[in-house]
Amino acid sequence: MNNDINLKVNIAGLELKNPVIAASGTFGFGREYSRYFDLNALGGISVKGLTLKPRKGNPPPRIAETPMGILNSVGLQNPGIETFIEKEIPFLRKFDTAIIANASGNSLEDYERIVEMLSDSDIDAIELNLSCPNVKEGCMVFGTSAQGINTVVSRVKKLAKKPLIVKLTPNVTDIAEMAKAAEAAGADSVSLINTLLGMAIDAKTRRPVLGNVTGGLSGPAVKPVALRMVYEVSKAVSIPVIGMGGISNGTDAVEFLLAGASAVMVGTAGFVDPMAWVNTVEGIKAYMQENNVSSVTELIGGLIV
Amino acid sequence: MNNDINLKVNIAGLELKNPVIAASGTFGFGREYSRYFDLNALGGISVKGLTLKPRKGNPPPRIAETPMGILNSVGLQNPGIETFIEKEIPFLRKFDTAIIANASGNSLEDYERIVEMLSDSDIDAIELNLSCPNVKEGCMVFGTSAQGINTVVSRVKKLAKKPLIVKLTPNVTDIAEMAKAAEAAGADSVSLINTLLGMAIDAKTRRPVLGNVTGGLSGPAVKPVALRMVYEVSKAVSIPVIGMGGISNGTDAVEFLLAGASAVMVGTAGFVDPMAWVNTVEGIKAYMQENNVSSVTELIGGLIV
Amino acid sequence: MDTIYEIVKADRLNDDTYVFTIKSETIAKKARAGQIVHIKCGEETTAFLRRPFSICSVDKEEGTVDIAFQIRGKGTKLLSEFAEGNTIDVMGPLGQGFSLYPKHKKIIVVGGGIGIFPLLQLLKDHPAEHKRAILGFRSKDRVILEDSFKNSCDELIITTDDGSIGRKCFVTDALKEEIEKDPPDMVFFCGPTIMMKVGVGILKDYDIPCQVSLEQRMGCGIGACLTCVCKEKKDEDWDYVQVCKRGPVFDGNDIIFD
Amino acid sequence: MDTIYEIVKADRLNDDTYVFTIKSETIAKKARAGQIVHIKCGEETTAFLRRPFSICSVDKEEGTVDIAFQIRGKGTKLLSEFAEGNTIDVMGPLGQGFSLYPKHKKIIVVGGGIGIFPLLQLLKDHPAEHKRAILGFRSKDRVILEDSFKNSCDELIITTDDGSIGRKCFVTDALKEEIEKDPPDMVFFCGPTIMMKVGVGILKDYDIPCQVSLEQRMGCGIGACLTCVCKEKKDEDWDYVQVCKRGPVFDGNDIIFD
Ligand SMILES: Cc1cc2nc3c(=O)[nH]c(=O)nc-3n(C[C@H](O)[C@H](O)[C@H](O)COP(=O)(O)OP(=O)(O)OC[C@H]3O[C@@H](n4cnc5c(N)ncnc54)[C@H](O)[C@@H]3O)c2cc1C
Ligand SMILES: Cc1cc2nc3c(=O)[nH]c(=O)nc-3n(C[C@H](O)[C@H](O)[C@H](O)COP(=O)(O)OP(=O)(O)OC[C@H]3O[C@@H](n4cnc5c(N)ncnc54)[C@H](O)[C@@H]3O)c2cc1C
Ligand SMILES: Cc1cc2nc3c(=O)[nH]c(=O)nc-3n(C[C@H](O)[C@H](O)[C@H](O)COP(=O)(O)O)c2cc1C
Ligand SMILES: Cc1cc2nc3c(=O)[nH]c(=O)nc-3n(C[C@H](O)[C@H](O)[C@H](O)COP(=O)(O)O)c2cc1C
Ligand code: FES
Ligand code: FES
Repeated sequence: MNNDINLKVNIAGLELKNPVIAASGTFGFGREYSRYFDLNALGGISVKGLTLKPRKGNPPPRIAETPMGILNSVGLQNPGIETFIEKEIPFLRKFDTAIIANASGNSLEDYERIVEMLSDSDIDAIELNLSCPNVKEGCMVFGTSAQGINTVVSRVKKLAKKPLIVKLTPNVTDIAEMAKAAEAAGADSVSLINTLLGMAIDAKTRRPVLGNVTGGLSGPAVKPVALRMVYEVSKAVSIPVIGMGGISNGTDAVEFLLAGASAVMVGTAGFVDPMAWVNTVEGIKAYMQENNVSSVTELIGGLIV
Repeated sequence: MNNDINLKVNIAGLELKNPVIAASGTFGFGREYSRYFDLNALGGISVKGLTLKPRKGNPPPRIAETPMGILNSVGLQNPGIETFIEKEIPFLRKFDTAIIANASGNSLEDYERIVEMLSDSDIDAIELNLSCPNVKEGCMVFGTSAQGINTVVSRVKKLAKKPLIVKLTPNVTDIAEMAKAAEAAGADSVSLINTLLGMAIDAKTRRPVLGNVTGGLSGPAVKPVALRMVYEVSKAVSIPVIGMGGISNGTDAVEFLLAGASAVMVGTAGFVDPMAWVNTVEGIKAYMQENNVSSVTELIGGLIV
Repeated sequence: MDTIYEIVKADRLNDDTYVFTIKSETIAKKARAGQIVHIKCGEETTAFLRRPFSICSVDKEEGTVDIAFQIRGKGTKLLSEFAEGNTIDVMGPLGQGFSLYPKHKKIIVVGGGIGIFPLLQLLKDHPAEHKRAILGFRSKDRVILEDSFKNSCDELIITTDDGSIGRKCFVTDALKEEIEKDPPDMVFFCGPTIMMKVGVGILKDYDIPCQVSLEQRMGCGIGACLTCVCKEKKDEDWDYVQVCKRGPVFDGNDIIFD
Repeated sequence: MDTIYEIVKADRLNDDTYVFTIKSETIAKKARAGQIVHIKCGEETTAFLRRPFSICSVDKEEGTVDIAFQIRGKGTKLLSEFAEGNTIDVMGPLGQGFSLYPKHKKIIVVGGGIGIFPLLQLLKDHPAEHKRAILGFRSKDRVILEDSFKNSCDELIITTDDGSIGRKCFVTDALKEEIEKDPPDMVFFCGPTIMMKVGVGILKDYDIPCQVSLEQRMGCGIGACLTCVCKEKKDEDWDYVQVCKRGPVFDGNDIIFD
């Protein structure tokens, strides 16, 4: 391994040792995967989406396989913010990796309260989820209009004492407009994409595969859409962009960096290969070595158009 | 083959011998594929998107392979409406299959003029393309707002003397709202989905793969999104819905019918297998036989939720 | 963590059912009856997600585990194409196996279809004095692993849907009769949800405890993604818990079958 | 229409270049030098689109066509895994081949890398009295099909980037010298765009006609999807035309190379 390779990136004051972050909802609170690899290898971990109160989530089946992708309809099942602060932060803090708290609310007040609580807790950044397609209230309702985004982000920004990342939904007409609304309202960074709303049907039984009928599409199938949105957004805003959607290896990650992302998140690929997160870090390194890139920051936005 | 199987469907007065239509832009004007199979096997053919004047389209490369899908950035290259009427209709009329003229415009006046010309020509239906992601003016600009759709459709409806199908783009926040706008303005049917805007990057060269940078995603990868949109739209409107997006075989087609489509279009799958269109018809028949369905209309909207 | 192992034996039990013996000291050492493995059946491109399979038997000395499976769809079809000597990507053992209490002298295992597989190792491992197995199949030609089960229990009762062999009834009917004859201390179920639901109901009437091995569509297989949940009772309420991590085996009375 | 044929011979020319002989009366009967076939290299799941390949040689009597290819990416890698006796899904022959004019007594073919393949059958078929071939390779160990070409022309000039065999220069430099020595009536190009662009420029100076075989990413392969276009001059203007249908061979002077 070449020691001259510098993988460090900086997201609005949050320094990451490398640009690879575990995507929210695919990595739990890190415990399970800590048995598969050393969590120190990751730039950061975005934990399972949190809400103020514990949430049961949606009825199963909650996952369906689609061509080179999956649909999920978990619906933000989580133990609630208090349990997270009490039980999960102390575990995660044992590792030298950034803790990003992914948080959702059903109402403006929820968002404010959860951001306040997270601001007082021992985490490194807040990822505001305005984009979960699997819950009826809040969330995506705020995330699908510039005004909704502006309202939530302005309100919580006043209370946030940690870098504030706003996670955007791809289920919108103009993603750049959404990102600009987040930036204008004070977001320190935006992350995208969350899942594309989709559906699977079993022709034999004539029923939807998912208990919740529709679900969110992720995995390699969505990569072209994600890449385009990251490209559009990073041209539209000046805050750092975290890119995700179908990243499975170092080459995919490099494509997102070239498109303008300052860091990437990897989710679904880990279900296929629990080493996908680590392999993505290694793959970026390998690309940099082959192409004589000494700092990963040189790749960011490096697309030649 | 069981003769009791009835594949006929009716789209706003347009009777199709079976519910399988070749998707616009993937089938040219039918000439090329007529060497591969008998075009009489198809319910209909939606021809390459037409504009008033000939269009050159976008610079190559115009196609990229993605996980279980493709991106295209053809950009509506076509010989113009006059050549179509003169040279292509007479050829297509030799077959017993519905001719659907897919038409786009750069302006309201364009749309009006082309609908007028098509109304006076020997075709069976007009598919108004409000959804091409590969051209800068017109088209998707109209198609991404309910008001834009309403304006174009109301204006052309007054002039249309053929069933008017409005083709919707999936690159919107609320597809049902778009469909309702089309219905309210007088559309006889809606077809969806056109392609999802995406992008591919070659990490080695650090350049976009497509000459036009971005392109439209189609093929199996988009099927879950397409199916969800068809489901949402068919619940929202009472005009017939034509479903498409990633259909490769009879089972896929049946899923769209169950989700609420009255007919389906098949595009990208034909690049992989030129018999995909015919095989889809045969696959629907086989499903009906296995499941004792005597008329394909029984499947439409038959999803058990 | 390494997940690549060799298939040292690949047998076909009938036209669509296979048994693979996988060489893995690591898995064999830890494996307990009722636990599962999560297998990559093809390339990401052909079958994107892994598929879960129950551990059917374990040879701790040889350092091997067996899985048995039936072709159901894409993944299992691809899996059937693996041959002896091929390597395969297996995560495991995962989840919680059956609880084996020495105080239980008489047990009955009840399985249907592919649900019979995890019951074999259970029978081998359980210290009970009297073990009965009730296995349900569609018809005579679908019966598999008959000898293995016979050798691992005291009494094997086979039921078929068409009566072509054994008794023509549901496994739950046979279970009822067995209980009437001689009530067991614990019953273990694995099979279709409806069978387990009915079975658990019957046992409630007799006040006999039971364990069920559940199935649910899975993503990660290790508890991280929360896709594979079932309803577990909790105080007056219930929670969705991960079948892959907290199960697949649960106390039958803790589960709410919808 | 049937597109499934047998590979009756699968040869490897060097570490990453292969020649397949495909048995197809239908294709062989119609095939002309310069035409292409469109091949399914894997399953949809592994390499979604078909890949175009030039017909490298045709045996009308045996009813076979050869394609030669180099591993470049996913599709060609999968293709290389086919073996003798396997069946393969081939659409073809497609497009327009080279135009062979009996009045042309002296011709030169110029090829680089994988661009040499369609030139072989062209040399075999062309009625000219004197045929020269200029083929460019990276280095000595990359030289392939040398004998086949030698046997099909009067003079074979090899150039390499590193001078490890033949002359150390660009094919276009060699071409210039050959023209100076003895001007041909027609030149045929196939290879990298830049080579063809330079070549066409040179010929313009000498006022010698030429044909070029172009490459472009393809979808349908038969002219229906308009994805594979190049710029063809038309009156004062130009049009995008399908490489798969109107080409891949064009009059060099009709093409605008950007
Ligand atoms: C805890 C557990 C233990 C199992 N043990 C065995 C076993 O020992 N032997 C055996 O033959 N089968 C077993 N199964 C079922 C096996 O996982 C399914 O048969 C298999 O997933 C079907 O995959 P497929 O690709 O052939 O079907 P497809 O229909 O192509 O699968 C599509 C998707 O649905 C999922 N899926 C389909 N059916 C099931 C199901 N019944 N349960 C969970 N996911 C499903 C698949 O995993 C895949 O993600 C078990 C399942 C679970 C949950
Ligand atoms: C008219 C024509 C004739 C050809 N003849 C030959 C031949 O005789 N022998 C040979 O080895 N190769 C030939 N090629 C090139 C061959 O098609 C590419 O090498 C092949 O498509 C690369 O595929 P891949 O899957 O290995 O690469 P990948 O990079 O995995 O391909 C990804 C996608 O890009 C396309 N693509 C990549 N490179 C090219 C290219 N250079 N031209 C067109 N599409 C490309 C692929 O078809 C595929 O759709 C020809 C190409 C054309 C257009
Ligand atoms: C099972 C599952 C659960 C998810 N839960 C959350 C969540 O709680 N909060 C969130 O912001 N995103 C959630 N996501 C979205 C992912 O974080 C990510 O945006 C998306 O999956 C695209 O990345 P990928 O293709 O790498 O998975 C979830 C995704 C999956 C597959
Ligand atoms: C190469 C190509 C060209 C297309 N051109 C048009 C077009 O001219 N007009 C139009 O309405 N849709 C066009 N489409 C969209 C298709 O008609 C269809 O909506 C889309 O491809 C989804 O279906 P599929 O996945 O079956 O291809 C085009 C698609 C492709 C792949
Ligand atoms: S499969 Fe991920 S939690 Fe069970
Ligand atoms: S590849 Fe479709 S037109 Fe050439």
